[in-house]
Amino acid sequence: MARVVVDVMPKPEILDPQGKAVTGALGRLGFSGMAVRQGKRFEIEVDGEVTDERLEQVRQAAEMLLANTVIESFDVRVETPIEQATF
Amino acid sequence: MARVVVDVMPKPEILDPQGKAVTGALGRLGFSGMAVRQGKRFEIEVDGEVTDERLEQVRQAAEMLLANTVIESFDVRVETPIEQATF
Amino acid sequence: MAPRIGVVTFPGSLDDSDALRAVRLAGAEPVPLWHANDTLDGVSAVILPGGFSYGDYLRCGAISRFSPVMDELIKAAGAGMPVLGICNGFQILCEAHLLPGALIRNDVRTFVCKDQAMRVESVDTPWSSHFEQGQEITIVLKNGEGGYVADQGTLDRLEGEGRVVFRYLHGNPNGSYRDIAGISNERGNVVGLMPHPEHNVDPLTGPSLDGTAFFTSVLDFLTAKV
Amino acid sequence: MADTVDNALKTPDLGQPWAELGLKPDEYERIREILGRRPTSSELAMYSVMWSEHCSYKSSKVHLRKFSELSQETPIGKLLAGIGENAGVIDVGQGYAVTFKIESHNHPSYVEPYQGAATGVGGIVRDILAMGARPIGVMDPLRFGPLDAPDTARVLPGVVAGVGGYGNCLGLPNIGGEVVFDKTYLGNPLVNALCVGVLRHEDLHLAHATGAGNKVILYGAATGGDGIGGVSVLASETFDADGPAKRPSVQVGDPFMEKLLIECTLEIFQAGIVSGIQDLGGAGLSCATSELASAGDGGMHVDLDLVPLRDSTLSPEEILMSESQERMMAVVEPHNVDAFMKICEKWDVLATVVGEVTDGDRLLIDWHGETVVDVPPRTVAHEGPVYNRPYARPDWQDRVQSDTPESLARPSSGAELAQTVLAMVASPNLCDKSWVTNQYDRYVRGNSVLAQPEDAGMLRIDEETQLGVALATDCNGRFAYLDPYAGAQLALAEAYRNVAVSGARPVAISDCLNFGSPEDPSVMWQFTEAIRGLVDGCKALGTPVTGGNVSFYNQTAETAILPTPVVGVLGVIDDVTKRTPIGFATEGDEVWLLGDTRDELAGSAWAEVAHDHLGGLPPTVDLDHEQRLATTMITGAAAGLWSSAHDLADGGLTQALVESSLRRDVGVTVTLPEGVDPFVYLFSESAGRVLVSLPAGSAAQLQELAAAGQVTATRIGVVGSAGPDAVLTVEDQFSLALSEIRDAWQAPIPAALGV
Ligand SMILES: Nc1ncnc2c1ncn2[C@@H]1O[C@H](COP(=O)(O)OP(=O)(O)O)[C@@H](O)[C@H]1O
Ligand SMILES: [Mg+2]
Repeated sequence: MARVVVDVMPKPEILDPQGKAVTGALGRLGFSGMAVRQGKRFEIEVDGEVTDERLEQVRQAAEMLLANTVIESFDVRVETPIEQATF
Repeated sequence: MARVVVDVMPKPEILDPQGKAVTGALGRLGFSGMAVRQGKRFEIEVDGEVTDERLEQVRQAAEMLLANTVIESFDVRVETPIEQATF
Repeated sequence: MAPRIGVVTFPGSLDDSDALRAVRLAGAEPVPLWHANDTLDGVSAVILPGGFSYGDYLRCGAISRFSPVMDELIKAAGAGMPVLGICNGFQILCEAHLLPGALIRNDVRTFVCKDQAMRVESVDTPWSSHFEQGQEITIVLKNGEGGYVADQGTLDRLEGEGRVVFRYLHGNPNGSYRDIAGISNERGNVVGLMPHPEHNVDPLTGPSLDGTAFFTSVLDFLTAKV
Repeated sequence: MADTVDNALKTPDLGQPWAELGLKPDEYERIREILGRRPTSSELAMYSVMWSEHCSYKSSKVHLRKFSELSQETPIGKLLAGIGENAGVIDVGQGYAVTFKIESHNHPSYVEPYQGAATGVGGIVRDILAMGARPIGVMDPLRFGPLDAPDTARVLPGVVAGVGGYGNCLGLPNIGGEVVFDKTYLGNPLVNALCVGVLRHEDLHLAHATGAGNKVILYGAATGGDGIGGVSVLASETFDADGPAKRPSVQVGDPFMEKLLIECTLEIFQAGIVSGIQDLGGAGLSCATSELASAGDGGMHVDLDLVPLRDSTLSPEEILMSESQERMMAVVEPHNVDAFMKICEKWDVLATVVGEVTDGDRLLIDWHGETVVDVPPRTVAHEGPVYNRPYARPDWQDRVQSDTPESLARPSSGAELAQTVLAMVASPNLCDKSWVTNQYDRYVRGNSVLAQPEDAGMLRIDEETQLGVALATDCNGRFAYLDPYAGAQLALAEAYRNVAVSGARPVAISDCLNFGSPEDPSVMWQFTEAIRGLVDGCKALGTPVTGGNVSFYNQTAETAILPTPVVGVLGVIDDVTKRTPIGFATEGDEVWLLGDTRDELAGSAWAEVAHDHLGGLPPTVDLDHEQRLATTMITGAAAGLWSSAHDLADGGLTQALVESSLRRDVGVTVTLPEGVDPFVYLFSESAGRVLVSLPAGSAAQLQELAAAGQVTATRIGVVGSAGPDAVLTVEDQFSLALSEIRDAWQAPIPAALGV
């Protein structure tokens, strides 16, 4: 079983109220000079091996469902299992 | 200016209703054998250079604000600028 | 015979019974439709009601948009059938690309339930013809993701073609671009808006009766056609 | 390897972690006695959780019994189900019945405010659903630490978002609640949730498993390791070192799943294919299986291997104790199983036959082909330990009661009174709560006739006949601190009055008793006094207690919360179009005050805001008067007499005037009666009072009604003009622009939460 990650981010020209709020909150907490945009991360456990074909399927799934390409862009990549719960 | 990415995921033992719903929808759309967990991705533009100290700050910010460590784990890393809008 | 107007129930639809009631009070025949059936049951107009279909998980409307009934709806809308998307229904219509743009999280980042003032900007749709151009109305607004966004080109085109149907007044409740509360497609038969006209048809339970005209408008449209 | 019954017989002396599971030595001994051997670890898990305070009510049982001894008759008929069922059921006529209940989810909401509150709503909704009712509304009495405390900024927004996030997604209108601040709630926020549901008489379902051979079906979400932090001691006993260690104590709610569960369950009821049903809440499968079996006429056999799991590493102990949300258990006759499954399929709800009802009287649970539980179910579900905990009136009670507010400096001039009004409306407990309530959908389902900020929430039940119900929840913990007996009665009286003021007849109550540690005799005394107060109160008012909830251990170190017996009163109204709203409506309407005003300022909002003072004796309660006042309000409403009516509570007359004025920005001019002390008249919190307005010329009708009810009625003013220039005037004292009052009233919560 392998893991494919799909990152979905709001397009730069689209309002990102959550990112804006987080940026503001960080400032108030004393973390200065950080500008945040907030998107989504999907971790997909894919049955079987991640062939090019399989990856193409994930790409299609992202295009069709995981991202709304009117307002979001996405990125698909295979991830070598990182450890969960790093902290 | 550099980009730090914070990935926040529901802890594995915690119910992820969103991921569950997405998994179901993918199945109905004919994308079989994919199990999805849904988390958040924060892209942080950090002013100045990303020193160890700066990274530690981001880590603190993640712990304090970006992740709810009761139910989520997170991961901080520096990203070499990828291209926006890959697709 | 009174025109038959369908209301689709998706898993997680909440205001379907209200929409059916509003249709009935307006004098049309309400027809419940089920998302998993690939038929519109011969209705002459369809309402996609409010709610949290599929829990609003992933993105509002993103999963419902692929329900079997939607294929039929997309065809019918293309052929000119009046379609109204209310709140979650509006989100579904955008996800299905029957309407341009998208709805994102409110800029206030909380769910907002309030009696919202808005202006009727277009009476040239089957869902708004009973209003006066420029009329100020009050309609219940309740959602967490009601911020309407689209690129500048799309917004300019919507404005230019008179397709902004409703606009918020006295303060923008959710960060919608250009205070947009509702829009239509090019032909005008498909209308989506965030506020809930179906909650404004009964003096006992709603803050106004301003929702009634949505349903009598379409009833007239359908009756005239027959 | 699981610990089987065989194994338990073979290893009678194996040490077991009963203490870590919260059992007392004698409790563990009793389990051994009941079973005639040591329990298996699965049995130990079941007993420990079912005998916990939360599930067994072991400290409160002896006192709660007094509720069951009350007459089970409401003013409009018999209870169809009372205490002991998931929720009480009241016949409201026309073939309809209504069920409602309050529960607490306090501790989880402190740990994880959003999910704690969300799952609190989810839990109470399933209780109502399990009675066969469609849930039709929720309410949320909430209590937090000081508004300006940093932790309140963490807890409050999370709790509110959780209540809204879950309830809104279920499509249940939120029709009222409370938001109260006090320093004792800082480490112990109270998140109580009420749900009300409606059913036809014939749809009433009780939780019992009858009929040998009937199938036991578990349906809804798959079972995960939620909320079983505690049993990990068992897991670590039975698993290798590398076995599952991490089990979340936090449960995450899936409101979408619950919405499906509701629609699916209602369709199942409609089809008439279920003979018993139970929701899974605290203690999960342990509770559902033992309670269903115990209430039935046979035994039950369950195969744990059939339980669908979210996490395949769960041990049988953990499966039994998991508190995964959004699950239900049904008992279904074999020939109905297919139909049952079909409906579940339609709603995309996972359903699995996990066992069956058996002859005999044992609850048998298997795992991997071996028996891990073999118990008499009653001993798990109903025959838990019962404590007669010591209680004693605290030695500080006299001191507190003799520290009366008489010596506190009082405003005397008109200017000082005006300043006091502004300070009061801008205090956390009296300020505008719409930052909270605007996050709740109060319109969904289209039957909300009244909702916050009205005195009571009111829901239409039948569109044709206009039959409806009204609900209010209340508790003034400050009063309960000064005198828990009177305080509980004041809570009851206030909720009762709020319902009557809306035009509905109060018929029954549910309560949520939030207290500190029962191991502290002072707290236990407060608790027993509160129950005594409620029992006597309910006797006087003729309203049975239909059910409720006890939450103990709301305590930070030595400091307990203010005793907080929250009371929810249900009322019935034949014609909801006759309901009375709180807002002044028409210029020129006469304004009257019903009831008597005494110098009663102990525990008042004024004493808190102006002097941070809490001492003395709370206002007197006169339940006979409350009943007559209620009749006056209901009769007046039915006759269409009132333009508006608003009960007087925290903040007294001024607060009521302010709220009635601000509702629709309509001014008012008040002329104080001859000879009264303006300050006392304006700020006293004497109970049993209502502010009404009525069309000019109907005074005679009011006076007749009041005379019949022996209720004092005093004309105190006239409704003023509406609009941006509206003013609230107390003649000879002060005049304040409503806009100025509104600004002060609206500011505090948004300001404190930085939004
Ligand atoms: N958490 C809450 N959720 C819903 N409604 C609330 C909440 N808190 C307060 N309210 C509503 O706000 C109004 C004012 O509350 P309160 O001052 O406690 O009323 P009263 O004193 O008349 O009981 C009531 O309608 C009440 O139901
Ligand atoms: Mg109150």
